[in-house]
Amino acid sequence: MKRQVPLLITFTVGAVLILSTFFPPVETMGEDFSLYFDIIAVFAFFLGGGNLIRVNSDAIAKKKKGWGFSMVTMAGFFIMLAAGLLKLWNPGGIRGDVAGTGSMFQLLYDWIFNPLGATMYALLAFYVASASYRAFRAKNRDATILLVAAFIILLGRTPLGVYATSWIPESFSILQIPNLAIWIMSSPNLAGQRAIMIGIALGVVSMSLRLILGVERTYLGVDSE
Amino acid sequence: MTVTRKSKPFLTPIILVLVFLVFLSASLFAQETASGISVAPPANVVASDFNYDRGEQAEVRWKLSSDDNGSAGVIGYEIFRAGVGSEDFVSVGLALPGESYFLDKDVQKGVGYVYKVAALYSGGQSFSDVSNAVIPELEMINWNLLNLFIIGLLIAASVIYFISHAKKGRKLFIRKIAGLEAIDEAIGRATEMGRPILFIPGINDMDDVQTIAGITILGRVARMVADYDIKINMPVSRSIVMTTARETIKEAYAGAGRPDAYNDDMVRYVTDEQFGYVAAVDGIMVREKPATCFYLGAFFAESLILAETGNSIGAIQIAGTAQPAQLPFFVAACDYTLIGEELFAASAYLSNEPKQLGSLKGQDIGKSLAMIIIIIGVISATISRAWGGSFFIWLSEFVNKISTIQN
Amino acid sequence: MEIFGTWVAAFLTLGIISFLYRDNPWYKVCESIFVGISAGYWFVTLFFDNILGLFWAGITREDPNYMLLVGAVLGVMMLLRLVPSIGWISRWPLSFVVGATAGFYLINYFSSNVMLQVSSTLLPLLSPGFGQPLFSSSLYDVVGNIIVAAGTFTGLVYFFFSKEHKGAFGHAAKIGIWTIMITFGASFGYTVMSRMSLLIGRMEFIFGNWLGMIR
Amino acid sequence: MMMRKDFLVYLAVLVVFLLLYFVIPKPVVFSTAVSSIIIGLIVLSLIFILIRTIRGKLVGRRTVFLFVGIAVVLPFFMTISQPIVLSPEVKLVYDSVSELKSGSRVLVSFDYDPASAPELQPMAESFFRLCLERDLKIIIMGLWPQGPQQAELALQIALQDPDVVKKNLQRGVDYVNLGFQTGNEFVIQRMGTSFKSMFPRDTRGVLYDSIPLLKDVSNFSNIDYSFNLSAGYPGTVEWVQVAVDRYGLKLGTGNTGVQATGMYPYLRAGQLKGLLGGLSGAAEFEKATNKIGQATFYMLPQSFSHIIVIIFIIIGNAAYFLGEKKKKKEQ
Repeated sequence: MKRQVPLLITFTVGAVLILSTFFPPVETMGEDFSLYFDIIAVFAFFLGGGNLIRVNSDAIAKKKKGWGFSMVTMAGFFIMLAAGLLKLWNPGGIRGDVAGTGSMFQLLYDWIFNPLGATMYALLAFYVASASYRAFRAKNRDATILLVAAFIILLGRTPLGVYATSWIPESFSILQIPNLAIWIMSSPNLAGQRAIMIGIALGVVSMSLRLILGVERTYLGVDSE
Repeated sequence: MTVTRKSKPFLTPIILVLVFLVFLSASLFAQETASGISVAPPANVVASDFNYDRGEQAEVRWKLSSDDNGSAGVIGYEIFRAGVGSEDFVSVGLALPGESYFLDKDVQKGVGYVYKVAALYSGGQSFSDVSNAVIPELEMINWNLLNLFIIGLLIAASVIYFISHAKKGRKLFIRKIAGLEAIDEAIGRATEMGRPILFIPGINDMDDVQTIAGITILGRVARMVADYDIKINMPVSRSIVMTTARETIKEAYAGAGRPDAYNDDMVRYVTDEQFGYVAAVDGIMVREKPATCFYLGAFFAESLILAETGNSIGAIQIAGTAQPAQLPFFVAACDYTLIGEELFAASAYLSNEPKQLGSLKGQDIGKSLAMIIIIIGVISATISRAWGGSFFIWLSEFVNKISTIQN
Repeated sequence: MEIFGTWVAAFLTLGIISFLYRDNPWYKVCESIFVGISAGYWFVTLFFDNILGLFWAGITREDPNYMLLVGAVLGVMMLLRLVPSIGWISRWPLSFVVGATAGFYLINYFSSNVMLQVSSTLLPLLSPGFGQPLFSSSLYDVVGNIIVAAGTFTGLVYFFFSKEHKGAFGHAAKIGIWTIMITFGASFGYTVMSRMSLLIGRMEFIFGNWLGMIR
Repeated sequence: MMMRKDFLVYLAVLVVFLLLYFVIPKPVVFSTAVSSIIIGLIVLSLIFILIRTIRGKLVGRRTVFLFVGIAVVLPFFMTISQPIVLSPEVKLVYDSVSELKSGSRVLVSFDYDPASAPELQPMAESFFRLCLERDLKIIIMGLWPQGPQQAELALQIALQDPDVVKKNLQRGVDYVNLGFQTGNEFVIQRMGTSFKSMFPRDTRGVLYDSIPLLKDVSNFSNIDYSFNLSAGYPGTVEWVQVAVDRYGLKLGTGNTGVQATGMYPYLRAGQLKGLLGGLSGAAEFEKATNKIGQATFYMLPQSFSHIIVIIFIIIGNAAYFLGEKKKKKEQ
């Protein structure tokens, strides 16, 4: 019972979705299933949110290392919920638009959520530089090709590249860095992208079949029944 | 069956006048010569049901008006529709000069329609006679996708064949995948150093096949972790991934005969927000200093933040994703990287079960099919372009037809 | 009021950047705030978009879509995981999700990634497109087409599982991995630039909006 | 005790930023002389690092971070200009828009969040400015929750442009924002048959049918050109797979740098009518619409940070090769 039914569900749902693309009357079934998923995801959030609260309140109760920071997380979580669900400090009141101008929810978004997200994203500028410094060593032929291609594209996409090779005569204009960069992007890069995309699609096909046929079932955790 | 009227009767005359005015104003700028003289109407208008849809589309074709010769005689075509037997024609769309096809998308199934096309010129419209009646029907099977169905069937059949074929115990040769061979070494290192393993299943939810691939690999990794009694730490950014991962790890510990060693806190929900999750994982990495980091699933911009921080604490890093844009970062910053397809092959590769390995062989069939089509297609296209030869032209058209999807 | 907001944002921005030097209390505070606020934000957004906007609106509009109840039932089953005795029921919605994902991805990935990419690789090597006369294409196009066709072909060879990379097959695979390495190098080089602009945006916030030092 | 050391560092940082905030004269502008001195100093210190690396003393990751910070911040205050070359894929977007006759409808989809704004916001602003100048009708929607908010910001800036202000365009007649809709690529699929089913109201709550601009707009076939600003999933790939492949929509796109590389296959296969890639794509587009904006201002710090990355790659390779030679000498 615990094992057969889930595998049966996966099989029927998967097979129905695959076949539905070939029969217009049920063509849009894939769309409806994605709506069901969105609803399941919201219900599941209670498990996630519940775990976040339990882990942090546990840390506070047992005064584990860094329990002060758990208090900060809990405070942030509940303030945001209050500002969003109960629309506290929201000029429109309970009827108002949740992210209406001037609402606490919008303020928290603009002053805290947005700058933190943008700054974490901006850390990538530092990490890209340190990764280039450390990893781009011409230690073998593959790494050298990767380094040379990155070098040309890096130069080609900035005015820097224009300076460096503007002296090359018009007849060999392909050798000018910007044109070379464009050629690399549209030929070898295109070929590599295609090979990877075709590979991925075939990997997805084989994985999906393994899942639907129940050959791969570790996600259900049913190894030993 | 009465013809269903559009719910907004007063709107249609306004649209008609407005469209007419727009054309009138546009045509004022046409050369002086064409003003006032009417043009020949389009001929033999044919309406037909759009094949293989839910009956909500109808096609209209017509022969171009003889004055449509690019010298600003005809400035476009307007398509009108009316219910069968009624004279109340409504404008449903416009077509550019030179076009002789129009797809009417908001028709109702089972309702009869007739069409009429007007060639528009600066002086006005010259109407064609009314087309045949058409009743858009729902077709059960979309035959346009026949080639997709056959090729898909072929590959699925090859995967299934090799899965069942493998059951008979034939040894299948599968090439070594560096990233997967390194898993034992990576976990061994964690045992020596007595430090935890960090497993990141990507930031997408269970509705992404890359996350499912990550979870299936987790099943194998967790089994080894249970055997060697190392601590596994798995912060996740999605609730369903949390419950699935707990289920998988609990089973791995049960399978290793140590059900009591498992506890739910190994898998912890952090936040759904991409960069909030990355900030928390960076904190965990720097504070708990895991010996080995696994990044297996769907990753986006945050891939390099994780990989560089993991590198700064000296951990062995094994990454795998099917996001082409993120692969270069993992290749640059991690010790081993599973490139696209290798992520999906990982669970089969690690299981070493014949039927799982069989599916990899099926994938190779798909690749060889793609390679054969590319060879035939390219050669036949080159020859047919270079020296003609009806066979090659037919061949290159055929290969092109079977590999493109007409929708 | 706006000034206060800018100071808060500046405090958090510098706190995150301090992580580059080393992990410190300032970063830990920013991290905890971010985790708490973002978890709350996503639950509120999911609640208004999916429960009210999608589920409730779908049920209570004129021709209600009762199939949405299937989603709600599966959602509740997922929650039953909290009840140890019938916790196993949560496997049903999970297998529904996995089955739906597998079924949907299989066809979509196959038709878009395989069929389309293969069909656009079928280029004639000596002239750019169908119908153009022979040798009307420049060297640029001819070489480009040859590289695209050969690169895609050898790339696929590299990904082959069931054949050792030896002999002619090995050479083809070697060319394949070279093409893939050029692809990775190209997108890495292309991306370095875009990452820098993110930092430029943040630094403009600190030195421009906050400190007002930029003209 | 560790806490006191942290405390002192934080105090110092606070003092520095209070000084910058209250004391020093603003705005800070370095004359060309001062700028070249600073550049000279940076180059000198980099050469010094190269020499130390050759002698075998490797530089840590924090030095790289420091130089990246300097390379991004100092150019804000410098006075130097630089040439920008227009690439074909950027020109294709500009040409596609300029070919449209006035009154044609342009669908602009916002699939990114504030984190990718530095690259995509300048594109949105200059694209809106170009469309409004050419009297095109703009329909905005987004597949990311924060997308339509980013659209409003860009719209306000484009509307204040002198050439656009005098047309006093109104919401609902010349432009409309239909807001966000959840469902990723299925939203595009539904839009293929009917926009209204996915966007019953615009962001101001006005019903779809009572928006004059959308009177005869039911689906993609009534859209003359579409521009998609995308930073990931859902984004351009889904728009190409559904809107272009299935409904034949004419689509141009603005992508973040990392996404742009994956779009070349679609550009080559003719599915995309133009592509703006990363910040330099935005700067090139600003040059095409000859309106210098944010992207061009960013290009100087960008070039500096590029040079720093290139130099550190060279230094890194120098360290590797010399390490290799030393090993060979010892064997």
